[in-house]
Amino acid sequence: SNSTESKMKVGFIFLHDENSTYDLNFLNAAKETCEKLGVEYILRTNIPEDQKCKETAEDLIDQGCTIIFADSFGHEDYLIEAAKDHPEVQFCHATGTKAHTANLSNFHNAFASIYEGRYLAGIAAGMKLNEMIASGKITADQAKMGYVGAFTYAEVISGYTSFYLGAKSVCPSVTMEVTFTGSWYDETAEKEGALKLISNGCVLISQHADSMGAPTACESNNVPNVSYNGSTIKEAPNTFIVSSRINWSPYFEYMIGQVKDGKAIDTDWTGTIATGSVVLTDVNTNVAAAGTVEAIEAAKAQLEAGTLHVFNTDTFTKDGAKLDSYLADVNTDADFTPDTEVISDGYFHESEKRSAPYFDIQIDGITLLDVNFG
Amino acid sequence: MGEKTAAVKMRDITKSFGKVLANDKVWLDIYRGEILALLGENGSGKTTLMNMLSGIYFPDEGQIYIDGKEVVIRSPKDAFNYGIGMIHQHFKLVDVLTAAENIVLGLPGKLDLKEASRKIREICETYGFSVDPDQKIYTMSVSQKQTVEIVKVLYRGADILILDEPTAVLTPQETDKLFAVLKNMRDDGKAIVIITHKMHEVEELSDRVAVLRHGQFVGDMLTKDTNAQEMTNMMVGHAVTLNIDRPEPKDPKPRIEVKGLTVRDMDGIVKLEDVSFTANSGEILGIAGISGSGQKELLEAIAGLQPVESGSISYIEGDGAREELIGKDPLAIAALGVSLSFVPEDRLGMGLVGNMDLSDNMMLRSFRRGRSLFTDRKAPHKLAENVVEELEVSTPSVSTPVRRLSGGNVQKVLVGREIASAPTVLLTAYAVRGLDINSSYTIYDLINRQKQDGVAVIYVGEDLDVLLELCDRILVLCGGKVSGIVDGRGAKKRDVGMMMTRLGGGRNER
Amino acid sequence: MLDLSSIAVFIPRAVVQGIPLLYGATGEILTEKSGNLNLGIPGIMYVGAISGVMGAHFYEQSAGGQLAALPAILIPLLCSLIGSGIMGLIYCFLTVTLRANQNVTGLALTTFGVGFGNFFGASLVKLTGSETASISLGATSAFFCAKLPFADKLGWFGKIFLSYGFLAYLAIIIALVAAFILKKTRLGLHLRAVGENPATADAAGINVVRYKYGATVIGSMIAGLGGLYYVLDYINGVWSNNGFGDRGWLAIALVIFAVWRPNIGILASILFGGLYIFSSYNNTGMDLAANELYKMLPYVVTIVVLIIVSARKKKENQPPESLGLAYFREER
Amino acid sequence: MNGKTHTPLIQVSKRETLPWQKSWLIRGIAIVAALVVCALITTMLTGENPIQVYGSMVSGAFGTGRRIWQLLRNVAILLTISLAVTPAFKMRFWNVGAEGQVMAGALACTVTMLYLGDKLPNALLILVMLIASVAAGALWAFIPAFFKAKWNTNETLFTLMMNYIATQLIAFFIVWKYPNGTGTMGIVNQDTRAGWLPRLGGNEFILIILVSVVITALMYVYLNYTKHGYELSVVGESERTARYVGIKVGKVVLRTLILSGAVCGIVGFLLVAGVHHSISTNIAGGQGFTAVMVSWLAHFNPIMMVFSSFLLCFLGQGADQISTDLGLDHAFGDILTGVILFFIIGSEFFINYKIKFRSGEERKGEIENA
Ligand SMILES: Nc1ncnc2c1ncn2[C@@H]1O[C@H](COP(=O)(O)OP(=O)(O)OP(=O)(O)O)[C@@H](O)[C@H]1O
Ligand SMILES: Nc1ncnc2c1ncn2[C@@H]1O[C@H](COP(=O)(O)OP(=O)(O)OP(=O)(O)O)[C@@H](O)[C@H]1O
Ligand SMILES: [Mg+2]
Ligand SMILES: [Mg+2]
Repeated sequence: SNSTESKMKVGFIFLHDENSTYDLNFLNAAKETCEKLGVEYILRTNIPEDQKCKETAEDLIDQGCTIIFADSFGHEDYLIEAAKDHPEVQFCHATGTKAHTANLSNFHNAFASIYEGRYLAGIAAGMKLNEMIASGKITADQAKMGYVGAFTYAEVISGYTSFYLGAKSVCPSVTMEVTFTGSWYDETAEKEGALKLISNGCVLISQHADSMGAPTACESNNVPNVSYNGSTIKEAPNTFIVSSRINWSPYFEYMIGQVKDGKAIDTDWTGTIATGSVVLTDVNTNVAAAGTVEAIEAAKAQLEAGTLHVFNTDTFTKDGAKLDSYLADVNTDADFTPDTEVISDGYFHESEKRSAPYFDIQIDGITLLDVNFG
Repeated sequence: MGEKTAAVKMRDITKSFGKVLANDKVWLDIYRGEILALLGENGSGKTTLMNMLSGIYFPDEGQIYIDGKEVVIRSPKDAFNYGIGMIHQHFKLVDVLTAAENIVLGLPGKLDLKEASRKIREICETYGFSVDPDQKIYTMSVSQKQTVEIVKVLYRGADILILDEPTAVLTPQETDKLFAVLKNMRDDGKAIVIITHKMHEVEELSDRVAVLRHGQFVGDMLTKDTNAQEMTNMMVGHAVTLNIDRPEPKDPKPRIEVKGLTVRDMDGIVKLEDVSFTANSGEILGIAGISGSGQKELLEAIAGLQPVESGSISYIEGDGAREELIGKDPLAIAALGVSLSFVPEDRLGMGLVGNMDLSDNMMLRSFRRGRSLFTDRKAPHKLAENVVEELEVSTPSVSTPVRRLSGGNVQKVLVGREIASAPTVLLTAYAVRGLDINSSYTIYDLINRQKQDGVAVIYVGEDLDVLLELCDRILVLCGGKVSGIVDGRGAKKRDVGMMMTRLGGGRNER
Repeated sequence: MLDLSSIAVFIPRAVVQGIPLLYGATGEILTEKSGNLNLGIPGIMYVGAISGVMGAHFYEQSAGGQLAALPAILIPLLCSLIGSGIMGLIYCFLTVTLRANQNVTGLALTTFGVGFGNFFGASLVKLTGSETASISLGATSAFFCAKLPFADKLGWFGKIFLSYGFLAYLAIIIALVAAFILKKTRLGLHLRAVGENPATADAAGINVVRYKYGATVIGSMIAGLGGLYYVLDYINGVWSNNGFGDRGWLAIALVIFAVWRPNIGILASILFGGLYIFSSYNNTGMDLAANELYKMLPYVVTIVVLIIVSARKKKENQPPESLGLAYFREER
Repeated sequence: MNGKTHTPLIQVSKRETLPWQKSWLIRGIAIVAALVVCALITTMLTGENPIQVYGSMVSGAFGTGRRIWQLLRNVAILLTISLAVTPAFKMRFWNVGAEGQVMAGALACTVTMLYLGDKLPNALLILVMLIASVAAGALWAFIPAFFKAKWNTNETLFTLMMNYIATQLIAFFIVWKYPNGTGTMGIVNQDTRAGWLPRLGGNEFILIILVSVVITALMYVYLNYTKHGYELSVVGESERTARYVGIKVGKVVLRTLILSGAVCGIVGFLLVAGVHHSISTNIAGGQGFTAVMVSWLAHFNPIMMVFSSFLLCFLGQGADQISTDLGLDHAFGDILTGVILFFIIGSEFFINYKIKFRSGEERKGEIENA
């Protein structure tokens, strides 16, 4: 395997290019890791979630790539098709849900426990709310946050719920409204969604969608904002508090390392705060409440130590009751049939049964504006 | 008239369009204080020559002198600055604008339509024209449009005035008024060029005639020294005879019977009211009337193109069987076995497709023939070649788009096609409008031949002399009503003229 | 959704959403009045935006944080006008001087313009090394977003009428002026004549080429301002690639909707702007899928209006007669 | 006016039709000139070696057997959409709704594939899918055509709006079917492959290419040699003339648009059953608009469209490779495409018109005369 080692080539498939915050995060990690490890790589950007994905994977194989990585959820099926046809190549896919049921030894999923990052960011939000309450700007009852989400997808639900729980851990009276845009990237819908939330009385906004719509809406209305996927301090210097994101370098290092060493890649790999996969940007101390950095550090230490669980069933209720048991849809099927018990030891085991999130419980305190959840 | 100065001298003017040499080293002098009639067959290059003076075309070669000084006319604006004004053969009017807006178009200064309207009314009053300054062009009849064109040049004023077939669509009364104006202008020392195919107009109006043939200048002479026959011979290049035959109808039988026909247009205005008549086979029925009296609606109603409010139109076959035509479109009429040909007034707008070549235009009538999914292109091609040869259509080839042909030649293509389909009824609207005199006689001949073959011909015309010479009977329309039907032989021009303007002015034959 | 306070929230959003469309539509109306069907408007709006962004960026760099109001407004404005003006010139050179087909030229111009915008956008993003794939011109944008002084004090009135940046008012003024010029002035009469029947206009001594160039280039510049408004006002100075979306196409569609009248264009744009974001403000409380159906609203309403308008035919409501056709004096 | 104006320096006049060799020579020169200008732009904007850029483009399109097949398949799809819009264009019906018609066809295809996938034998399923796609595409074109025929409703705007409605229908369908998904459909019948088009000789591209060849030939014949083709040209040129000769204009409009939509429906079918086995709002990928350009560039001639769609696909696929190989932004390819198109469009002028430069001497003579 010495000869292959020097020639090893990794092919990356991205949904968009550097101009998408989401893809930029992957792109930077891919370049950085490959250069650090001294492997060759090819980056293919703007690959839609259709047959082009499979054809690109095969083109990359034609160019000599032995690992193919794709970054978007919708790439998964096409990557699986390619994996079936090319058993000698390793296929790694971020955010996907099917590896553990696909029965393909060369197809793998990866994700990170980003809900932990969101939880920490939620703490920063809660402290900001506390500051506002203390200064008399709002009453405790008015501590309402707004959240602009893309889809009613488990990853988004897991994200806003952990964010909410983070805030609630420091500001017990907090409530939250969520609006959905039906798109991962829609500048206008995100901006208008955020503005709607603001006009509904939300005093702090966060989002899980990729454009600058929500941050700029916040900036122009002077409403604090917790961002995602990277710092928006340049776009919103007066309102940006903090942002969480996934760092993909650890996974890329792992994935390349395993192939180099001739070892199998995990079917599901979940990065954590401990692996350096979940990171927070610098806190914007001009906007954040005093003590935010310290509070985040403290909670982070607890998360790493395993003494704190984000989805601790003591911290939330559903329809007024505590949950003791929950069947989640872990094994993907067309009808979203719940299939796996995920609550035990007093907490919801997120991202443990597979790498992609499956927390999809509608908890109390969060109002969904655009959907009748069920 | 004193000593004449050449207002315009054109020297060695040459202009070609692709393979067509439209003007070939033409010399022409235009004098002040004189009306020059520019004559020539269709396609001989009259319009082209004048368009170079008015800045529409730029000559390939040659010089133009105005008042002795060589000039270059690059655009209509240049021409305007040299005092040249032109009334074009095809209307240069913007449909959605009003008459006043069209008239002031292109002039400098602040837009003051009130003032413009006042001036227009003044001009109309002075010269006896009638134009409503606020009327939109698209609501106007052709003669109204032509009047607007005339008022436009009067409004703008011009030293050198060119009129390209201005009378083709005017009523005799309007023509008289125009001529009076032109004569006045001549007496004021203006230079005037008029293009017309009507010999009596040339004789009545012009001081001098110049003749073009196949793009070349063949000569000029004083009008008083020449006559229609000589001019025609010069245009054509050989001797021609200028009589219209009128053979006796052979065995005329009713073919089309119209009863109580009433038609309204889209705005609900009555266009035809209770019109009744019979058209016989082997006979030419002329329709006279000032333009816009319902001629168009009448023909279109028979052809199945005009919705009818009430009345009936029966087609009577040789054996006496009747078919009702109302409520049927052209296809349904053809399906009855009725062979109906129609030469409409607006040929490029209705009868032909400007962007298609001659043979594809021939196909318009015949393409449906046969049950095959595919078109037969050989027969139309052959037909096109026949029409070109028989009617002497001047065109580079049968694969030239008809849009490129001169006005008269377009008309020949249309008439040629319609007659070729061996009709039993032939409807023609202004069949010789814009045709040179030689071609006109060719068309009269063709129509007469149709008549002799037993076709029922309905001939809408504007030239009373021709109607009286050609038709067996003449139906006179006035404001959508029949004011009388007279016998072509022996009818008086004056009487018919009266009936055109006054209901029931003549003997009623009904 | 229907109470007064939410209307006071919604209407300004509809207006803001309508302004880029209004710029595009007014620009395209002027252009079409000259007989040029410029399908390059979507591209031109991108170029108008990115040119302004580049101007603003380099001014912000050179001014080092101390922006003066006048240059901070004028530099992006001028850059935008120049950028989109050049696009208009390219279009005119090809379609008027070289008599190329207008449809193809326009579509190619859109490909080029969107590419141009995104390429330079991406280059600037790289240059600024942003973490979020965007360029932020907050300082410049502050001047463009500045509301009228009393906007916040006058309640709903202030919100509905006074809460916009100056480019929004400019859009409405330009539309009104354009309507006036088209209807009442000789310039407008000549322009309409050129678009209806260039041969007639030409014979009347109107310089057809000059009018076509003039209307198209000015129209392009106006349309370009729509892109500038979007970036520097609506989205607070944050350029992201493709952020403008396909508003350019909607602007072209609005021209027909507004039956070629800029004054009707004002209302049509605002209506369309409102429908465009209706789904964002309309809390369905139903399946998320229903939202996707609400997003159809602007298009369905457009079609319905279109059908109603067409059912009552009116010659004045038709496109300029020569729209889309190249003019050559010697052609017949 | 003072004195004499000068002869224009450049004088333009209409040309007779050029022999085809000459006109292709002019187009060739235009492309070369475009490449030179693009090279300049490239060096100016990016500092890259233009030769390398062009090398990349060629390699992106022809670099491997797979790329060539993909290129041909992409040409086939774009060409078929272009063929679909052409009869409408010849009829002067500005159908900019091919995008939506393809989407409607694709959606119908997906729905049948999804719901009948386990209920019908494969051959029958594919047939039903094809019928559904054709019907949906035709319906999507029929709606604007109906109002055009009835009230002369502006079809450009109508068809454009129908695109957006089709997009939203797809978005609706996906979210409705997968309420907790991410707005993507995923491969349909991935395990059973029910409703997937067969691979001819193991090659997944040939079938689609063959279909487009057949449609090209049929469309060429339809437009040029059939009565229908003739009728629609007449309607396009002059509605009044069409009525005059008894052509039922409304019927021709409906018939032609149903044909347009049906062919678009076939493309939707090919895209779903033969390529993606899934649907997204982006399934037509803007090709409905590119097709407008293809059709016009080829002057509505189906055979010429083979070349123009090839050119545009080549430029597109080449641009992808530039961004991969040289790290240039994807949009750079669009700039080059735009510039190349400008030159090609502009070159038509030199094919249609003759330009005469007045020689310097002639002008000098004039000035002295003046
Ligand atoms: N713009 C043009 N393009 C092509 N050919 C033209 C053009 N103008 C004129 N021709 C051709 O030049 C010749 C002369 O046309 P012109 O219109 O000058 O004839 P004319 O003498 O005015 O005929 P008519 O009496 O029928 O009006 C014709 O063969 C015509 O087809
Ligand atoms: N933008 C325009 N483009 C072309 N023509 C126009 C335009 N605006 C007005 N017109 C012309 O002016 C005529 C009258 O226009 P409009 O329908 O606005 O009339 P109006 O009721 O008098 O308007 P207003 O109420 O503003 O005075 C129209 O029929 C049209 O020909
Ligand atoms: Mg003439
Ligand atoms: Mg004539």
